[in-house]
Amino acid sequence: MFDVEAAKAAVHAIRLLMDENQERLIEVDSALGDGDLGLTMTKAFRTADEQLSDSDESDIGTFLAKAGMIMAKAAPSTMGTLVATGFMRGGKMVKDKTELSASDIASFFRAFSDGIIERGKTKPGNKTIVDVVDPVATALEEAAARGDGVGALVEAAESAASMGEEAARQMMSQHGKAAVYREQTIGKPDPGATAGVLIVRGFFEPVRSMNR
Amino acid sequence: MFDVEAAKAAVHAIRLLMDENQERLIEVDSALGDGDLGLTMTKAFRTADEQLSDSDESDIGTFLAKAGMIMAKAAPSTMGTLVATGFMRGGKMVKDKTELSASDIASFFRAFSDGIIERGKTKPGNKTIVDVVDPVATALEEAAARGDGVGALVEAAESAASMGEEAARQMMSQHGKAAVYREQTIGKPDPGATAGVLIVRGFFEPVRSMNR
Amino acid sequence: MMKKFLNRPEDFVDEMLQGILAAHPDQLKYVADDLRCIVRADAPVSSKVGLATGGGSGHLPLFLGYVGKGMLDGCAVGGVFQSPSSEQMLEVTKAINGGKGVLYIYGNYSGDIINFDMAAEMAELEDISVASYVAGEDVASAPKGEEQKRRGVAGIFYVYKCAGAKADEGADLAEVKRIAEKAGASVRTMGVALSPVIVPEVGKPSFTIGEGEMEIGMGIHGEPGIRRGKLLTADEVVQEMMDKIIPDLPFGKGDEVSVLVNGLGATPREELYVAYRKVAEILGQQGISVFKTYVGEFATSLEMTGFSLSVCKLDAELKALLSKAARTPFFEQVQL
Amino acid sequence: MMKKFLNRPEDFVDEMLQGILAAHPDQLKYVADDLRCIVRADAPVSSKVGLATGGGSGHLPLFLGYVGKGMLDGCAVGGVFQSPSSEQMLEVTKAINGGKGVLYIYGNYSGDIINFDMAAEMAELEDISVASYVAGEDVASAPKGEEQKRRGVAGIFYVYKCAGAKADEGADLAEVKRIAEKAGASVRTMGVALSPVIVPEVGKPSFTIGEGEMEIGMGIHGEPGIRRGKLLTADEVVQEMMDKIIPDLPFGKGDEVSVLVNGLGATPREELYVAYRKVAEILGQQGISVFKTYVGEFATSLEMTGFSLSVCKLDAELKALLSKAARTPFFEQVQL
Ligand SMILES: Nc1ncnc2c1ncn2[C@@H]1O[C@H](COP(=O)(O)OP(=O)(O)O)[C@@H](O)[C@H]1O
Ligand SMILES: Nc1ncnc2c1ncn2[C@@H]1O[C@H](COP(=O)(O)OP(=O)(O)O)[C@@H](O)[C@H]1O
Ligand SMILES: [Mg+2]
Ligand SMILES: [Mg+2]
Ligand SMILES: [Mg+2]
Ligand SMILES: [Mg+2]
Repeated sequence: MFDVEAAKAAVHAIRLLMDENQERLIEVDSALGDGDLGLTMTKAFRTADEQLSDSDESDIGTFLAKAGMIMAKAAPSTMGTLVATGFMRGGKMVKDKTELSASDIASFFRAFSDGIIERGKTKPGNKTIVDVVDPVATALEEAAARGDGVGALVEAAESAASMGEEAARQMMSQHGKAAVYREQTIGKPDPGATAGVLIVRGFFEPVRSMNR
Repeated sequence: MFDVEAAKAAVHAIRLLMDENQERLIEVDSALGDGDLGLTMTKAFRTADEQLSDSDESDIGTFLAKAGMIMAKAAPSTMGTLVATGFMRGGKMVKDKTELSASDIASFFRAFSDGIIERGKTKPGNKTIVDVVDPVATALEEAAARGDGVGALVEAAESAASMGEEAARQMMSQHGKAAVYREQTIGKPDPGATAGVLIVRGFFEPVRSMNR
Repeated sequence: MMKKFLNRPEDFVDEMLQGILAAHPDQLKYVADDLRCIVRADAPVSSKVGLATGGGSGHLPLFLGYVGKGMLDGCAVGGVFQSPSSEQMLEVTKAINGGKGVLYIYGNYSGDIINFDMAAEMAELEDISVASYVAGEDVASAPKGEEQKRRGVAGIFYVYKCAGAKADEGADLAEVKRIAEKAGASVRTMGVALSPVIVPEVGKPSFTIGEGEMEIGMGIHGEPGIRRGKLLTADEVVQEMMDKIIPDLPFGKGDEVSVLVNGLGATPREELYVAYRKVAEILGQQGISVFKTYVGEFATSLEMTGFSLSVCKLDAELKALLSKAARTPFFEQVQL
Repeated sequence: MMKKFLNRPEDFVDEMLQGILAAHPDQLKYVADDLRCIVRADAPVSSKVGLATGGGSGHLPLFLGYVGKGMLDGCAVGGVFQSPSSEQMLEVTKAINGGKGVLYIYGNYSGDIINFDMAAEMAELEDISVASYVAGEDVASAPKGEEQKRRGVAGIFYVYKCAGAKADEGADLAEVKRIAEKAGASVRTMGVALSPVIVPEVGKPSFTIGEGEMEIGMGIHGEPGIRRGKLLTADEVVQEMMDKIIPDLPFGKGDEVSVLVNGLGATPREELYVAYRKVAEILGQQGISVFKTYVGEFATSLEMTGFSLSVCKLDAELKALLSKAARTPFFEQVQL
């Protein structure tokens, strides 16, 4: 259901979403950090999209890992490197395949989330992108186990992402520049979580449009 | 006619004139320089007055040279050191006397002026204090040669000082901070010349009051 | 209004690096065809642990300014206030590995940590042993008991200096790391700022400090400090800072220390010495003796007005290492 | 609004000196019971010509910062932007006279000249031979042909360095003076400023430079420069300065030079290197090679924003002297 062409379309879709939401990302990151997230996320996905759009890679895992490597180089901010790590670990997990099944996609997101947790020395609950991608991975695992169809799978992922973003808003930042604001961060959106939602939404865009 | 007590009174009189004219000195020095002249001149003469008022020196030349040494230490600005040099050289010229005659006073001012010329590596016409003290020395020499009485002597000195100040106003500054303003200095009073007039006026104050 | 000597703001970092490389060709070079991968001109130095650092630009002499004899071997250079990439760190690592492994020494900022960890993982894949020391000694950035959360600022100078001298002795990676940890654990820092900075690509101040105000404990990227208040006298500011620094380690009677008074960018050296006068008085009163004082700019934040104080406790081992000669483009010291 | 780290403004200079003496007791001391008479800790050095300087405060490292091994023996320190007294100069002269006489090296400012001349006269009365070299190399301060009117600024560093190295060789007073003259005649400087300074006792800026404006050629006390105009790019500013400096000596194809990029106080080191990048490019185009580049703060004006460029033409003699090691509290160099 999800081959390299879909992955290319996914990267492209995330790029468009980041471009569209650049101002909003700058805004939320300015409130808790240095405001660069709008720039680093657009740069990461624009570069990956440009460098991979005519790739002739057929291994979907290798393709996704490569996307991560490109992002690491292009956008070495915290989120740039975390998201890069996510793609690299997720890609490694689904190597030697030309197509991802529903449970492969769940494995990809689990490895994506675990990679960020390891790299960021964090866990769910610390008001980070993890609070979006960890519940997304769980939702996908459950949907795959239930044998959900594509529509239900996507819906499960996206609603987990939105709920995660909302939950993160009520948490207190523990990492990075935001951590110095402590209690003041409660009630404000986490920039990384916001970007995480866009990644999840863009990732499933090709599946969603195939399904229409 | 002019003993150590007169010299003490002269230093005191110059001090009072500098205090009275402090604002004006700051103003004229601000226009052409750094504005410190009001501070350095009051400091120079205040210190000399305080340290010499109960001096038991009887050699008038040594007394005047000492006044110069005190000023050099107290006020090391350009004018502070030049005026100090004037007193030191003038004092040296009239050493081993307890009283100055009219021609001794002329010698004092000639050495005063020459000392400044040598120290400042300058000559009359460069818009400096020299343009006041050099004509004063000449006027005193002429008055002494004519055998003028005290009143005429003082008048000759003071009118030479005022004319010198006025002449300096029309010159172009060649030295120090003012020199960078070149043509713009023409028509403006020279701060050093203004201070020079006060020194001459104060110097003759005891003579003038004796004569009253 | 941005009053800076710049060409295109986006070229600022690379043009600065071109200037540095042009000025010090005998001391520095770049590798991997990337200006931002700076190493010693004679790298790799064989049979010596390689020391690498990295971090955002805008803090000169930090970070690359300490690459040179007796201190570091290489530095990955980021954009202004931004981490370099893990790939750049990897390139530096490869270029300075003299066969005894590489120690990363850098400040406690999450972007840097994440990238250095990633670089370490990649280096291990290339069979280079890597260890890391993350410096953090700013007492204003987290309370005692949460030392691992503290920012690394000017005090990292002592870590570079001591670890660099140790590496020069031919010590192995674990031993050099031990010295880095020991120096890092011996130093405490606190800063104060009077004015913000302008990041060239942003073009306006990222925060403000009111007229007549100061922020005690502010970080070098403008991280909020301990308190904002009206501008105090130099003596009062120093007293407040030393009152936080001394009990934190704690430093005490009989201790021997080195002091670093660090200008943040725009504060005249004259004022740093006015501050040091009070530091020396306070240390003297407490029976703490000063072995060596450094006053100048060691870790800056562009044109920020302010300074930081670092105090480093010395034992015989650290003292000997601190005393060794060093020569980098930004720091030169004869054997003490 | 004055945003400075100060106690009482009138104590600024003395407290700064107390800080400097406290920080560098192994290198500096004061004599004649006067903090403002600073000499090397080991003064007088016997059988060596003594080198003295002096001038107003507010220019660190100028002037006292260059007192130390391989450079100067003593310095008379004035108030902010004001000459020290002849008596202070005399005390320094007496304290550093090692039997071979004393050379005064200072900048071309009338207050300093008058006081140093007076001090020289007093020293001769005490049987100390004194010679003087008055440095002035700022091409913006007077046109070619009127070189004797030029201000001395950062270029005096080369005079101190070369004369200091020569004195260390045991040369006599005339020979050390010859080197001072030669180094001084080989250097040209020009500066640019973006913002004024506040003298502590005055408490407000002594002049202004409009938003978005710069003054090319401004002196370190705010003396008017060659022109005021809108802020140019770094490359444009450097080009304009080098276009004045190069033809003045003139420097030409095949020459070997040293370059000094000097920050005036608040300009970040990053920007100085951006400027140097362009200097190196221009010199390269003209076939002028650079032996050694110095970038940092060598002669400042409190917190003035701006920088100056100095270029010094080297022959074998000056090159050897410049290459000698030196160690002062503000300048340390290993043998090149
Ligand atoms: N240690 C960490 N682990 C996981 N996520 C983190 C960590 N630190 C920060 N984040 C995420 O990164 C986001 C900030 O990213 P970014 O703007 O790139 O940071 P910076 O500008 O500080 O480099 C935060 O909102 C948070 O979601
Ligand atoms: N070389 C010189 N020879 C004689 N007089 C001089 C010389 N230079 C300056 N002056 C006099 O000194 C005055 C300025 O004195 P002052 O304010 O003390 O100077 P500064 O503040 O520059 O030290 C000038 O107005 C001028 O009369
Ligand atoms: Mg950010
Ligand atoms: Mg960032
Ligand atoms: Mg004046
Ligand atoms: Mg003055």
